[in-house]
Amino acid sequence: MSIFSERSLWGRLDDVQHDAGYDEDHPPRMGFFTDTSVCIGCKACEVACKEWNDVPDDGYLLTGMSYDNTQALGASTWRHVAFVEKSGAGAAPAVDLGMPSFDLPGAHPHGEDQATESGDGALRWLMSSDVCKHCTHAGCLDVCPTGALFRTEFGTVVVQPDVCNGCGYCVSACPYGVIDLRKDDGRAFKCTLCYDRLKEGQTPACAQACPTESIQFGELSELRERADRRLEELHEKGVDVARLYGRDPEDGVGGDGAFFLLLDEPEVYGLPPDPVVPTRDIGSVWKHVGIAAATLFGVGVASFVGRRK
Amino acid sequence: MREQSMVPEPEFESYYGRQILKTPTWKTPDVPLYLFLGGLAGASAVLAEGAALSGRPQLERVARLAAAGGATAGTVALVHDLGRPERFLNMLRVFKPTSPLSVGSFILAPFASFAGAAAASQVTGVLPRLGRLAGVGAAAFGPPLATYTAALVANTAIPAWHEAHRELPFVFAGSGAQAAGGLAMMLVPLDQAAPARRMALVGAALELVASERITKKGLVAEPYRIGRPGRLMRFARNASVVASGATALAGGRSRVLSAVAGATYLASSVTTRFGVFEAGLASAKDPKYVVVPQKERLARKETGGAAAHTEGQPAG
Amino acid sequence: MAEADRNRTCLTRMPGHNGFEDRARHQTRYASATHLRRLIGSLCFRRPCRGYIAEVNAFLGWPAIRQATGRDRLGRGAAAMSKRSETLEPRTVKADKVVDSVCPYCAVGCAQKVFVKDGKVAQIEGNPASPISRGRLCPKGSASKQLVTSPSRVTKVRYRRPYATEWEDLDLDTAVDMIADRVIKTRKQFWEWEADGNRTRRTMGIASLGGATLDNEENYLMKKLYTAMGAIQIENQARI
Amino acid sequence: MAEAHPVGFQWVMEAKRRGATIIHVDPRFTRTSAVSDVHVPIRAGSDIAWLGALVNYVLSNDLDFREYVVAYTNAANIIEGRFQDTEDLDGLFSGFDPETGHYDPTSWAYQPDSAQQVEDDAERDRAYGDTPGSQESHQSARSESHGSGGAPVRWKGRRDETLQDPSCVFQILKRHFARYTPEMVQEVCGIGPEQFQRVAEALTRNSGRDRTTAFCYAVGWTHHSTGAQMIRTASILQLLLGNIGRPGGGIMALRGHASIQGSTDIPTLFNILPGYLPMPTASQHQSLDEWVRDDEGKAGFWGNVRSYAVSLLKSYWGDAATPENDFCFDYLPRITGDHSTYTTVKSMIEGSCKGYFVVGENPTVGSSNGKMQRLGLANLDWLVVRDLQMIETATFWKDSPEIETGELVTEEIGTEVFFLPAATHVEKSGSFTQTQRMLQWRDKAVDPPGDARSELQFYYDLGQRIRRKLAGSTDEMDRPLLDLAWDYPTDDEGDPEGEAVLKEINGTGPDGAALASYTELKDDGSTACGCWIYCGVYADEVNLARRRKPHWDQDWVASEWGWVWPANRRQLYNRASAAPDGSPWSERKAYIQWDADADDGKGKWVGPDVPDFIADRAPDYVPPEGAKGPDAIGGQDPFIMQTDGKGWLFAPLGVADGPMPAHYEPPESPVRNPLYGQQNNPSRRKVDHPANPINPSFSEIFPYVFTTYRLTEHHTAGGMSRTLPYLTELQPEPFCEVSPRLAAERGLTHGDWVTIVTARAAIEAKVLVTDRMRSLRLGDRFVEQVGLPYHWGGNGLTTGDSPNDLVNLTLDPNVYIQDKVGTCDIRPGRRPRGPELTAYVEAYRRRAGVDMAHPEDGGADG
Repeated sequence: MSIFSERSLWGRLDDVQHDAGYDEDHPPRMGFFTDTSVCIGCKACEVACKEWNDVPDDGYLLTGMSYDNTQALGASTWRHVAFVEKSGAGAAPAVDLGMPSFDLPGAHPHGEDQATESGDGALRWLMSSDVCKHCTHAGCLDVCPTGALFRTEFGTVVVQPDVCNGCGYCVSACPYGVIDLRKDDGRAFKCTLCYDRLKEGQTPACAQACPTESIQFGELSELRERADRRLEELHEKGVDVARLYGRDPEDGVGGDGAFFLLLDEPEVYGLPPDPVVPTRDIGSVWKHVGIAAATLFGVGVASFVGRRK
Repeated sequence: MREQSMVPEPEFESYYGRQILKTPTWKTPDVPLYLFLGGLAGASAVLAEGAALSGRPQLERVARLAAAGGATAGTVALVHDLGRPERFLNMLRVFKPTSPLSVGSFILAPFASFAGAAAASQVTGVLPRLGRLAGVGAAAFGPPLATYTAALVANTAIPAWHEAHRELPFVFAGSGAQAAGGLAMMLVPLDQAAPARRMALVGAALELVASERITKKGLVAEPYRIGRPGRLMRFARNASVVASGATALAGGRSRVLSAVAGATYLASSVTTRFGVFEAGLASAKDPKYVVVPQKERLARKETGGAAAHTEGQPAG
Repeated sequence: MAEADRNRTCLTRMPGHNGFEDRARHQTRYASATHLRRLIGSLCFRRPCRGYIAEVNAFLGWPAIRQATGRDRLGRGAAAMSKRSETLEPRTVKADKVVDSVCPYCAVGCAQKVFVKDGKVAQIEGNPASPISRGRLCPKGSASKQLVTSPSRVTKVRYRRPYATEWEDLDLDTAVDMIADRVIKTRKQFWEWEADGNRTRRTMGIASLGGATLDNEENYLMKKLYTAMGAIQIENQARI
Repeated sequence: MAEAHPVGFQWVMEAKRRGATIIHVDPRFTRTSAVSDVHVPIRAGSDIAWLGALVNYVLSNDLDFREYVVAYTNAANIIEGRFQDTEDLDGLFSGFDPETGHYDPTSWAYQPDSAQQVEDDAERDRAYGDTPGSQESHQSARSESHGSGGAPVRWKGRRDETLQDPSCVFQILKRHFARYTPEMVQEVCGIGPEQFQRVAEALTRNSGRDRTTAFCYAVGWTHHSTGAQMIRTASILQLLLGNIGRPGGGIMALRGHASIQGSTDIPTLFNILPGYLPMPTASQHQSLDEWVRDDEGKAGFWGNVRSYAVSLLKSYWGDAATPENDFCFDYLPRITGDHSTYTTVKSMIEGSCKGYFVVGENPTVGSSNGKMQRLGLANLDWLVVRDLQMIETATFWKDSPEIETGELVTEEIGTEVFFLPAATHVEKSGSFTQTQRMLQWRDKAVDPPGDARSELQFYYDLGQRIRRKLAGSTDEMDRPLLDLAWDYPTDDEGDPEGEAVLKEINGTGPDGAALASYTELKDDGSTACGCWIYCGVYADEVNLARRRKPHWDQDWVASEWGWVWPANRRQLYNRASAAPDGSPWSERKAYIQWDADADDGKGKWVGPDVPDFIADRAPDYVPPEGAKGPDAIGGQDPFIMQTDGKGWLFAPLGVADGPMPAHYEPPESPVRNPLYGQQNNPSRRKVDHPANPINPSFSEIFPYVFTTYRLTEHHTAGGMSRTLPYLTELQPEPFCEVSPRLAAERGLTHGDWVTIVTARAAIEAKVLVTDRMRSLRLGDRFVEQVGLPYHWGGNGLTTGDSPNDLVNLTLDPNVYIQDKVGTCDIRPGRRPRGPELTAYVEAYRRRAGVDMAHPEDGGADG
C-alpha cells in the first residue's frame, strides 16, 4: 500500500528516527547490548530499574524456577533475569534434547551415576537479563491507537503514560511478550530505556548498576560492532554456542534496539526464536479486510437482488 | 472429533514451559462481544439501506435499530474494556494506518454517528431526508466496521490470529452477515425478510469456507480445533449449518422456524467470535505455537536461503 | 579500562564532588535538552502563534494535525509526542543537592550519590567516579533508596515493660534517661574489682553487640564509653 | 564472590576478560561458579585438606618461588629440637594439654642464633621482675591476648638458607604436608584427582616472577572450628608461591558489612582496643609497662607500641592521663580470657550478664544457635535494640519460636526492652572502612525521621547523662567515666560532629593540630591518638577519607580516592613486590622498587603506591646488634609488622591450635578423619549448655552435611533486605537446596516443604532440588550436603524459620567464631508445631544417642 513508505514497516531501516519524523540532526539511535556470557544473575538491573522508574513490586512468589522469582517481563518488571540450569553435556544441544526441557531444575534425579567431579562442564547455569527489545519495527508501537507508544528521538520505543488509555492492543502485538497492562493502574508499561535519563545524557539505571558490564548501553551502531567483536572472541575461545540475538537488521523486526549475546537457543531463555513484527503483514491484512468488506457489501446488495418473496 | 493435533507433537525447548507471548489483556465478554456487535451493526446498516431502497420498512426499521444499537453497545463494550475509559477520546489523537484499532476508531465514530442519526430519524420521524443520508453513510461504513475487527485481531503477534489474517476478514464478514440476517429473520415478518435470509445464508457459506481454511493450517491453527475454543468453533459451524438448512428449506414459509433459524445464526455468530477470541488466548498461552513454527521457519531459511522472507510465509 | 567501561563513563561521568551542578560540562555529544527542544519545535507547530485564538491553537496541537502536516505521516514518532514527553527530564536534575555517600550493605564500599529534593531522598545511585565500584551497585545497593524511605521503618521509640505483652510508646528523652539509669545500676551491681586475685576493674553485667554496620566514629565512641564504664563484653559481627 | 560481593566481582570478570583463569571452590555451584573456568565442589569444612594438598604439590614438585621463600619467609628458620609434629603424635602437636585443651607453644619456638640473644632476653625478663620461665605465660597461645601482628617472637632466630636442615621450617613443612595427597583430597573433600591436578597446575603455572595468583575468601573459611588455620593454609601456599605483597597477589577477605573492617580496626570487640592494641589481661597486665612489654622494642613497627598505647590513653582520658598515673592505664578494664559474644550469651542465660545493647545487629537470626540467643535475651534485666526496622531480636518476647513451643512465655519474660530507631547511612555523616582497609566518608544528606538518631548521638548523649548522674561521685569505680574526655561539638540537633571524632581518632599533637603519621606519635603524653593505624586520615586538618578524585583522573592505584590505613598504603607488605636487591621481580609485576639514585643518591623506595617499608631503608641494610623497633627492620624484611620481618610458613607462637594447619573434621561430621586419629580440632572451644547439644559424628540419624550461606538478594540477618519489597520479591521465601540424589533418597519434591533437623532444632523450608548441589563421592561412599540461605526470621515482608537455629556452637580457639558446618536429617513435609516440635527434636536426640551430660562434646575423640 502506497501510504507505507518503503522499509517503514518491515526490513532493514537504518534511520528509524528519521522515518518517525525527526529531522536529520536527531541524536543517534541508542540501545542495549546484553552480553549474557558475563551475567552473574545478581538482579541489580531489576532493582535499579524499579528504583529509578518507581515501578511497584510484582508479587512475592517462590517459583522454583532456579533463582528466578520474577518469572517474566511485565508491566511491573522491566528487567527480568532468567536463570537456566542445564545439566548434561557441556555444549547446548543443537536442536532439542529429545524431551521437553522445561522441567524444574533437578526434576530428573540422577542417582548413583551422577558424576561428582564437577567443573567438568557437566552443569551450566545460564543467566540473562531480558528487557524490551526496542524493535526497529515495533509491533506495540505500530498498533497503539492513541500514539501513547511512540518512537523517541533516540530511536527507542516508549509508552507515554499521560496518553495511554489502556486499550491493551500493544500487549497482543508484541512478538516478545514484553509489554503488559498494570492491573491496578489500567495502563500499559514497559522499559523506557530511561527516556528521561537519556535526555540528560545519562546511562539508563540498569546499565549503570550492572556490575559486570553484561548490560552495555550506547549507540546502537557501536554496540553492534562491539557485539560482533565479542562474538568473534568467544568463538575463538571455543565457545561455539555463543550467538547474537536481535543483532541482525534484516531480521523479522528489523533488528532490536536492545539485543543479546546468548549461550543457547533463544527459546531456552524464553525468547521467540524468530520473531516477526505483526505489522509486516498489515498491507495484506488491509487488502483482505477491504476485499471482505466489499464482499460483505456485495452480499448485502445481492441479498436484495432477485424476486421479491 | 478427538482432541488431538494433526501433526505429531513437536519436541521443543522453552523457559520452564512458560508462555513467551503475553496473553491478550482484552476482557471477556467485552471484546468478543464487540467483535460480534461490530459485525452485526455493520452488516445491519447495509441491510437497512437495502431495505430502504427496496421499500421494506419493517426490515429497514429493525436493521437501522440493530445498526445503531450494535454500534452503541459495541462502543460501550470497547470503552469498558479500556484500562482508562475516561481517555477513550485519545483513540482519535492520531490516525494510524498500522493500527486497526486506530483505523477502526475512525470507522466506528462516523458509523455510530450515522447509524445513530439514521435510527433516531427513523424512530422519531424527524429530519427524514437527513436520516436517509445518514443511513447511506452508515451503509458505507458498515462493511469496514464489520471486517476491520478481523484486522484488529490478525495484526497481533498471536499465532492463531496472525496466521489467519487472510481468512479472518471473511470469517468476520460472513459472521456479521449471519448476525444481521439472523436478527432480522427473528424480528421481521417473513414477507420482508427475504434479503435477511439471503444475507444470512451467503454469510454462513462465506464463514464456513473461510473457517475451514483456517483450521487446515496445521499447528498454529490447533487452538481452533482443541479445547474450549475448538468446541466453540464446532458449535458455531454446526449452528450455521443447521440454521442454513432450516432457512433454505423453510425460512420463507414458517415465521417460527425463521425466527429460530435467525436466533441460531445469531448464536453461531456470537459463538464464532468467542471461539476466535479464545483460540487466540490459548495460542498465546502455549510456547509451542511460538517456538515450533519459528524454529521450522528458521530451519527453512537455513536450507532455503533468503527466499524465506517472501510474502506468504507463515509469520508465527 | 574495558571498552564498555570507557563508553559508560563517557556517558555518565559525573563530576566528582560537585555533583550535578556542572553537568553541562559533561553534556554528551548526542543529546541535550535544548537541542531536543529545538528539534521538537521544528517538528511541531509552534503553539503560541500570534493572532490565533485558543481553539485554533488547541486544534493545531492535535497530534493528528501534526501528523497530517509534518513528516511523521504514520503518527508513530514526532507527531505522537506528548507535552510531557517533550519536557521530560530526569528527577535528579531537579535535586536540591547531591551528596556523596557509600553503600551501607557489604564491605566492598561502593560509592553512591544521594540526590535530595525538598529534604527527601529522591534517588540513590552509583558514582561512576569510584575506582572501587565505577558507578555500579548490586541489587541491595540499588535498593538503598527503599531502605531509607521504607514505610515500615520504625521512627518512634518502642518500649516493652517487663512481663508486658505489648509495646508502649515512650518519649525519646525519657527512654535515653531510663537507659542511663539502667546502665548505672547494672554496672554497679555486677562490678568486679578483681578476679583470681588480679585487678580487673570491670563490670560483667553489661554487654554490647554491633558495630559492623556503623561508622568508625560511632564505634570509637562506643568502645570509649564502654571501656570507661568497665564493660568488656563488647562484640560485633566481625566475630560472627 | 559473585553471590555476596557482585560489584567487587567486576574485577574478577575484568581479569577473566584479560585471560585470567577463575577457579571457584565451593560446596555449591553458585553464581560465581557459573562464570568461572573451573568449579570445584568441596565438602564443607574440608578446606585444609584441599589447600594442604596444594601445599604438598608445590613442595614435593619444587614449584615454590625459592628466592622469595628463602628471603621473605621463615622457611629457613630452625625450630626447637623438642618440636613434635602431628606426624609424630597422630594429629596433635607437641605441647598439648588434654585437660585444658590448650597448647603450650614453647616447643614450637625458633632456635636463637646466639647465646647472647638468650642472655639478653633473660636480662629483659629480670628487668620486669620475672623469672625467665614466666615468659611462657606471656606467650600463651591464647590469641585474645595479642593485638595485630600476632605474637612477638623473642628473636629472629638461626636460619639455614639452603633449607636443607631437617629442623628448618621448610623441611618440617614438607614432612607435615606429605600426607596431604590427591588421593586424600578425594577421600576427604570429594574432589577427584584430575580436578585437583587441573587446579594445582593452573595455580603454580600462574605464580612466580612474571605472574601472580590471588585468593579471595569469605566466611566459607572463617566459619569453622578450624577457620584461622584454613586461612593460614592459604597463607602458606601463597607465601610459597611468592604471591604476597605483590600486585595481583594476596589473600583477600571479602567482608560482609559496610564497616566490619572499621569495627575491627576501631573495635567493638572484647579483646582489642583501637589499632589492635590488646585489651589488658588481668593476669599479665597491671601496669602500662606490663601491658606493652611483649612488643616494645621488638623489631618492626609494633616496637613503638608504647607510643600508640599512651596516645590512646590520652585520647580517652585527656588531661587526666599523666605520666605519674601511668596515663590512666588503670582505668582500663581487664579481660580474663574469652568474653566473646557466645560466651557472653551463655552468661546471660546463667544470669551473670543483665544489660545488653544490640546495635545494628540481629543475633536471634544472624548468630548461631538462635535458641541460646533468645534464652539469653529472655533472662536479661534490660535490652536496648537500635535498628531501622522492627527486627526479631527486639520482638523475641512475643513471637520467638520458643514462645510457639511454650519454652518461653511472654508474661514470664522480665526483660525490659527499649527499641530506639536508628539513622540510616544517608542520615548521618561518618566513615566506613571497607574490606581493603579504605576509609570513605559519607556526607549527611537528610535528617533522620522521628526519633531516629545516629549511634554517634545516642552514645554521646548516653555518656553525657551517665556522667551527669554520677557527677560528684567519689567512688573510685566512677573515675574513668568522670575523667573521660567526652566533649564534642554538636549541631543544632545535638548530633556530635563526626569530623571532630575522626580528628580525635587521627590524633593530635601538643598544639592540638592533626598529626600526619603514626611515626609522629610519642610515648610521653604529648600526643593523643584514638587509633594509631588511622593516623594520617586527617592530616593537615583535611578529611582525606572524603576524597573523591575520579579514577579517570588518576593512575590505576587511585591513591586519591578515600584513604587507606596505614599511611594510605593500598597494598600491604609491598616491599615484597621487589626482589631482595630492590629491583622488580619482573617488569610485568613491577610495583614498589628501590631507586638508588633518588634523593641525591641516598636512594629510596618508589612506585605508584606508598611503600610499605621505611622509605629510605636500602635493600642491603642489616640492622646493627641491639637495634629496636623500626630500626631493627632489615632491608630484606618486608613483613614489617612481624617481629622478625618474615612471612610465617610456620607460626612459632600465637596460633592456638598449632604452628601449622592440620585437617580436623567439623565437630559434627559423617566422615571419619582419614588423616589422623584425632577427629576434631583438639583445641576447639566448646560451649557447654543443654541448648547446645552436638550431633554425634558418623550418626546415621544425622547423615547429611549442611551449611549456611548468603544470597545476593538479601543481607545477613535480613533486617535491611527482608523489609524491602524490591529485594523481597527477588527471593521471597526461605528455601534449602539439595542434590537430585538426596531428593530421591529422602523423597523430597522440588518446591515442596521439607523439615531439616539437628539436635538443637528443626526448621522448615521449601526445597529446591538442583544439580547445582553435587553428590560428593568420598572413596566408596557419597556425602550429601544441604544448602541453607540463612536470611530469614519471623518479621518482615518475607518470613520463615531461621537456619541459624540449626547451627551448633563450637568455636575456633583463636578467634571464637562458630563452625557453621553441621550434620542434619532432612524429611519431606512441614515441621511439627507447638510443643510437638520440642518433642520431635527430643526424639531425634534420643535416637541419635546425644549424651546430654556432655552435650557440647560430640564424643568423636573418646
